[in-house]
Amino acid sequence: MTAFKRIDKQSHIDRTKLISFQFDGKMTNGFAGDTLASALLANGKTLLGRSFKYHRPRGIIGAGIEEPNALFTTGIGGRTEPNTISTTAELKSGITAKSQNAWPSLNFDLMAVNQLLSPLFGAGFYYKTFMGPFKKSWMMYEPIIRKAAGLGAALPDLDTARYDMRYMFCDVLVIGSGPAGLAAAVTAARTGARVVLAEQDFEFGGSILSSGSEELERWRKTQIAELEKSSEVRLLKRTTAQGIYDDNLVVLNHTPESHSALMITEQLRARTIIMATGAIERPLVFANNDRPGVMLASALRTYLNRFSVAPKKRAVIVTNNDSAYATAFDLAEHDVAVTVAEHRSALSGDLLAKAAQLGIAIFPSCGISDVVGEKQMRAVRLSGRHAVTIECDVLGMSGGWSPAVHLTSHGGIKPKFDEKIAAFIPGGFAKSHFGAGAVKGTFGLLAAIREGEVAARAALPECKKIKELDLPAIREDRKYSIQPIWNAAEKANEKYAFVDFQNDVTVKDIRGAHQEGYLSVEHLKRYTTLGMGTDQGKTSNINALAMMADLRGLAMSQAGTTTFRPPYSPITVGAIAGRTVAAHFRPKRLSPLHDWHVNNGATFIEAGLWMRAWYYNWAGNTPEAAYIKEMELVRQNVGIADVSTLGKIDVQGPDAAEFLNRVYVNGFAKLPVGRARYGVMLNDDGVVLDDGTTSRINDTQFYMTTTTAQAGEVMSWLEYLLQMHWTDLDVHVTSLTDQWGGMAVSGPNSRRALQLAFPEIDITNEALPYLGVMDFKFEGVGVRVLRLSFSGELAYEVHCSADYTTALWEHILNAAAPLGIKPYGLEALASLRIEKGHVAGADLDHRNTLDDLGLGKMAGKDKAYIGKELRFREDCQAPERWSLVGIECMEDGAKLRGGAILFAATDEIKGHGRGYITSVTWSTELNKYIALALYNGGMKHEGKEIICAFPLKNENVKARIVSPHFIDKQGERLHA
Amino acid sequence: MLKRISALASAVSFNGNDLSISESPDFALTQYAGAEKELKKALGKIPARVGVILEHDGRIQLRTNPAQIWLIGEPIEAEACISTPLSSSRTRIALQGKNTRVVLAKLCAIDFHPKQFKADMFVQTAIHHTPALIHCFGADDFHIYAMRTFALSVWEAVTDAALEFSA
Amino acid sequence: MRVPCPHCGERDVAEFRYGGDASKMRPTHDTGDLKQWHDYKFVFDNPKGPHLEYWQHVYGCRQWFKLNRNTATNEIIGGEK
Amino acid sequence: MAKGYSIFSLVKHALRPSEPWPEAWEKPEPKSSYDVIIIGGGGHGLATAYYLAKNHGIKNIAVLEKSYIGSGNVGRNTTLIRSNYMIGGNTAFFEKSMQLWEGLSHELNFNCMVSHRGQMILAVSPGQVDAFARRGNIMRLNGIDAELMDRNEVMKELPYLDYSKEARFPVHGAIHQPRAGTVRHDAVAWGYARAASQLGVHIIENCEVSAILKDGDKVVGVETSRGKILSSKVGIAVAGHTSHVAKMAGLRLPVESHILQAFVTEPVKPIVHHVVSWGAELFYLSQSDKGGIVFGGHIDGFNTYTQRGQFHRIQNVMESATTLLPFMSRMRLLRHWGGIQDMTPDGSPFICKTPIDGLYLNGGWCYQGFKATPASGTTFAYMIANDQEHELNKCFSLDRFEKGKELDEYGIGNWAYKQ
Repeated sequence: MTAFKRIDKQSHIDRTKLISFQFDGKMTNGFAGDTLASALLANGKTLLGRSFKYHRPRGIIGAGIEEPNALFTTGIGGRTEPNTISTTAELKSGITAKSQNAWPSLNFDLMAVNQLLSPLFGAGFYYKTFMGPFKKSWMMYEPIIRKAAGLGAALPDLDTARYDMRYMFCDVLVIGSGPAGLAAAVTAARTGARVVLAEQDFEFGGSILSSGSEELERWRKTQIAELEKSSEVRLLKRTTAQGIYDDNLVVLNHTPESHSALMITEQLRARTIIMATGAIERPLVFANNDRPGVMLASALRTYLNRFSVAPKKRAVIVTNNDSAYATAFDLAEHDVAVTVAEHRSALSGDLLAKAAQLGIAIFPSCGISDVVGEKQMRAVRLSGRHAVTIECDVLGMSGGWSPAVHLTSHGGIKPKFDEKIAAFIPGGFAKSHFGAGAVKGTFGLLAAIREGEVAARAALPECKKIKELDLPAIREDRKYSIQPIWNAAEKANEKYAFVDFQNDVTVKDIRGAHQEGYLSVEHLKRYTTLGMGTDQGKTSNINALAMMADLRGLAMSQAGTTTFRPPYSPITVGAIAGRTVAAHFRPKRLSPLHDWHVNNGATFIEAGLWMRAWYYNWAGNTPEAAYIKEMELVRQNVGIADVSTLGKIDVQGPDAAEFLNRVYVNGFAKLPVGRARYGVMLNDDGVVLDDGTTSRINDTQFYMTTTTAQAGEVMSWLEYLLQMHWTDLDVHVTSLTDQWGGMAVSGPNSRRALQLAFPEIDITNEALPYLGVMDFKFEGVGVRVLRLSFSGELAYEVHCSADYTTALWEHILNAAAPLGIKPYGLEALASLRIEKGHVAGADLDHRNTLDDLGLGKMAGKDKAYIGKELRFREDCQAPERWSLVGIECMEDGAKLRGGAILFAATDEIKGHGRGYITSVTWSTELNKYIALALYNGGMKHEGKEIICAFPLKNENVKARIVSPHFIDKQGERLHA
Repeated sequence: MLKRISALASAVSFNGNDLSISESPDFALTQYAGAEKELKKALGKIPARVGVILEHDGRIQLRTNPAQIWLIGEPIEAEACISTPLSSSRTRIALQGKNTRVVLAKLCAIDFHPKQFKADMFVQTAIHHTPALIHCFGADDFHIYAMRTFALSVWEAVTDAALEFSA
Repeated sequence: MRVPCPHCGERDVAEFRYGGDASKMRPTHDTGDLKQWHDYKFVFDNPKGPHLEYWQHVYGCRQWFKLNRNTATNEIIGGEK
Repeated sequence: MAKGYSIFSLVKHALRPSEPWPEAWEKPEPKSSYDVIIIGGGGHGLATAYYLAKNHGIKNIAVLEKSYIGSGNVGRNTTLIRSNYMIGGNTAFFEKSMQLWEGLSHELNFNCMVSHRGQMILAVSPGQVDAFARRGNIMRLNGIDAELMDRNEVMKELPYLDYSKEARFPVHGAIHQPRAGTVRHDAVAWGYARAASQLGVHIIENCEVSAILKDGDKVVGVETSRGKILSSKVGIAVAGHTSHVAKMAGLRLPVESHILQAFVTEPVKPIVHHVVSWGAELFYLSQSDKGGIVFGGHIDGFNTYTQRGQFHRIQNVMESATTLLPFMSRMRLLRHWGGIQDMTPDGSPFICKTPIDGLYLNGGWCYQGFKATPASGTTFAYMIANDQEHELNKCFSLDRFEKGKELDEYGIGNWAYKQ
């Protein structure tokens, strides 16, 4: 049984271009210019989906973005997407479409049994049951409920499509290219302004495309031709304005015709915005108004005039307003027998006359009592005085029009109810926003064109002297008349009278929500799920709100609407993410030595955004094996490690010393030139912000280093202090993190290594003592050697500008090759410092005070520094605070683990313990696992036995509290 | 002299339809900092405010901050203000051809319309979550000064954005 | 949102770093007691309306500045260098 | 007709449609005075009223809501519940909440769809594995369920993540709390409201408080859009508007209001069976029973009372979604929205007395308001009834910043806008 046919009529399809596509596995044909929906209708397909809850058979309702039913999983070339709206999907060759939410098939859906249980499944039924018999019984029901829900299926395979993103600017953005939008765009373009015209359809013209009028078609083409000639105009078809964000950021979602990307998201900053978004027709609510074949009246007209698809023989139109007569007349003129069920009792003469002329029977004061037929409607029964049954192929319904006010209210302006047109119109327009046409409730075509022109002139007041638009030669607009009918269902049939088609919300559900006290529009929505489908209630919300207002005895203006939220229509997550995904998700920060590491057997590890050399394959193929060899190399001989990631800051100016003296807890005012000092800085709250070594290059210049992780924070903090608070200090800070590369040369043989590398330079202990700093030129490049040690061995850091770091690194490796120097990675670097008891990232966690880290004594007593006041808050000084200790493992074969919780030997192993392990390593010197930890009372407990509990692995390991300085407590190696 | 190695040593130039992207190495960049008076004393004529470029003596000055000027070209000995060599800290990427503006518009929220962003203008903005300075030095000729440590990621972001113009 | 950098002009908010309430005076270095610092660091008016706040144009000129913004609407009322 | 909800009463109603269900909660006119007034008809306010009536026998209570109940964050969050806290004080409090969630549908006779589907927090570095291990160990030592998983185990549980070599932040492991999960958020507000109403609590919607009335240092009532209402005990539970309401009593608080955005896709058949969180950038995701993928990220990061988010943050969250779960690329975003979140400098809340006698504060919930609802209600009710802290909320005091007793659970430092 087919309800529709393709007729021989001039329209917007191109019959010379046949397009083959697949629907539920069967090859089908359509034409260029078709939507998926129009092609399916032309092929007589009306049963196209199953509803969400009751799995009722459903067909196409609309002809645009509002469609709640006809959603498919579609794809081309193997790549598919769920929930495509068939009424807006342009028909493309090779497209496959599959119906959803039906099992085993559309025609025979077993889940349709839910319909029988519908008395049970009223609004919010699941809040009332599935609670027993046990406390967690929901866990039993949930999987079944979940399986039944959902529309299409998500596809776990990788998305092969590319999505692009761009940032654009314009003077005027016109949203919508119907008569108002075209008029606005042409007017704006004539000023020479930068204009963007965005149209969600794949054709410009909006309602003109459905009009069937040759004169309007001529006018449309003229306007588009003019726009195409204007160099500052960007014409964007297949482009949905999804949302308007603060300061006129409009997010456009554009599907280009031919591009490397499937979709382009455009973040458009528009100086002014003209909204010409039109209106959406409302269904009427009566029994079985969801049967396939029941459609919006305007959709029937669109299928007829735009796609040459007409009902086979007979159509019934039910309406409460004048607009549906355009459909009735056009259908009748194309040999469809039309009957009109008119809710109103009186009708204006011109409509009656034309109807009579076309042989259309009009039944006044009546609506639809019921629809006959399940998978395809066959007849309607009229209600009221003319309770007759009329056989027909389709039923076109019109409950009036709702302006598409969505975008006007994204900024927070609530729509207001206009009694004259029985619809919500924009509550106003934000500064720099304008509206034109149906979105403002102006339903006449010529009026819309005039409003478009006015809006453009208002948006661009600086250009007054532009030519007026030519109007199409058509009759003056008819006055729009409507008598609101929100609920036309008979009481007994309310459970079959659908308000929200996709989510199966009926009049009965709304009545139920009202009885149970879910009165506010938001409660109604959330309790019944009304308007929460993929269509976001474009066809259902107003009817439902009005019914609720009626039940509550409120005027529509008092009831209000739910909040309109972006996106206007569903948009893929990938399209918003754009190109910044997968490997491109976040930039990788690379040391100047990165390529060398790559070429020399390094394995990398992410450290924040940095990629760091973790270990080298010369030492082993797993981090566990490699770091021990690398540690041994440093402890016994000499190794070289990349420390370029350290934050480095140039601090210069006459007040530089004073500045550092304020920022660090310890004194820097008297640091001699050529010397480095370890410093710690606190936040205002007295919690440790960062640590590092800062050296004095000359009287007014310091070279600060920070931890890798905190470099950015510290830089901004210093700038904040200097620019906003201590403006009297003459100091400038500049980040040198990218300018300078650095390497640590560590181990008892490090001096020999550097002597081999720089034989001309005196780096004896006398010339460059511990914490000494020396600058020299090597082969024309400035080199800075700092005698610092993170490992606890005799060690140096060698810094030079990043362009030459690799060459310098290679030079040192070559020169010291006879010693057996080799690179070591981050894991060994971190392990060596644990042995030495240097705190680092894992121990510094934004919760530690100076005293927690055992550094309390560093702070100058008589000296002011940031954080001094709040550092001495009561609990920050409590004796039982967790502070830094060393731990050594006392069990052979057992392992200490980071994140283990510490207990005294006699404690019950539960609760929060007395501390935890912050970092762990195998000590090559001590031949056991050692760790740094924070422990209640800290070093007071030195020597005590403790338990390291790791219940996640069911381990309790015995250990002992020791000094965190596991090696060389006197620092002899450092000073060697 | 030690061998200079660029952050983009492994990158291959992009030559596409009306678009070429390549590294533009070997430039000297020095930052001068100080109060207006000090900057003037050290550099002579200086750009009047942030965002303005001044070219003289074969050097380009870019005012990057109220108290900072970038000088691209042979460094000037400046006693009157603070100077910091930054040649290694930035990696310069050159974009040329009719399609440069299309590509740049995909990378940052800056208006690249030819009437808005003309030759001898620059902006400091963000590309791929990193700070970048974009300098227009001809009708469709641009330099991006990217942070050296992020240069490869920025390069990948730029060439990825340019994919549609692949030859 | 567009934030007006006093030096670079209007830019997207993503180019900036927020620095919090700027209506309170920071106690002068080396002065102030625990209470003053506590109130400065921890107590906020948090008004629904005009709010003076710090921003840094961290991807631009790196300058910090004060901005007066209406937290009820995100409208920029004015800036202060 | 029976007031109770059950399959039997459902069937009865189905068979006798002429007898409608009663109102879920009554809609009385406000009286001139109450024993206790709770400002804020959100999850916390309604729960507090319910527990006051249920546990402490105080029935003469009004909950004043300026809009409809549940109009704030209880209806805007991403519905996650968990009890994976490691700082003393937090651990027991949130575990108490979890225990109350477990029996909540029964307790309230309202199906809140408490789904213990488990939460997986993915670690992206060995250091993060250690940090998560610390958390998990503390949980286990406090009788809370937790499991540490390595990469291979994660691959089995969450097959749809990106495990390719190109993955920007590879998965190193995860901490799993099996009892964590999701709850139907609106149902929590409605369930508490219905249960409280049945115990005699007055739930008064469309009643905005405009002043807090004091007699010296003592609270005596409130001025509202529906007239003056007296009470010697007033509790504030207004989330994002905490500063605004506290100011009516002359209080300034360690609270900033920020927007947190949330997102939902179109419904699809079940694919994600856990709550999935990420350690690379703050990101969390689950699938609702209806089939929509519900997810979110970080706050926008500056004070605002607008419920409109910034697009760059939306983009960031979509980038995270697509990068971590490649299938998300083709999922269609249906709707996004924002809630105003009360952020504190240490990311932890206040349930405490105030310097004003009889005025009690419940706020500063940051990211954890929803999951805390039952415990917050219980302890707040206890405190209002007894005028003293419950053992479980002692740590959530206003003076903790003065004392240096911050509860910085995530180690972010004392910055409200960075929490």
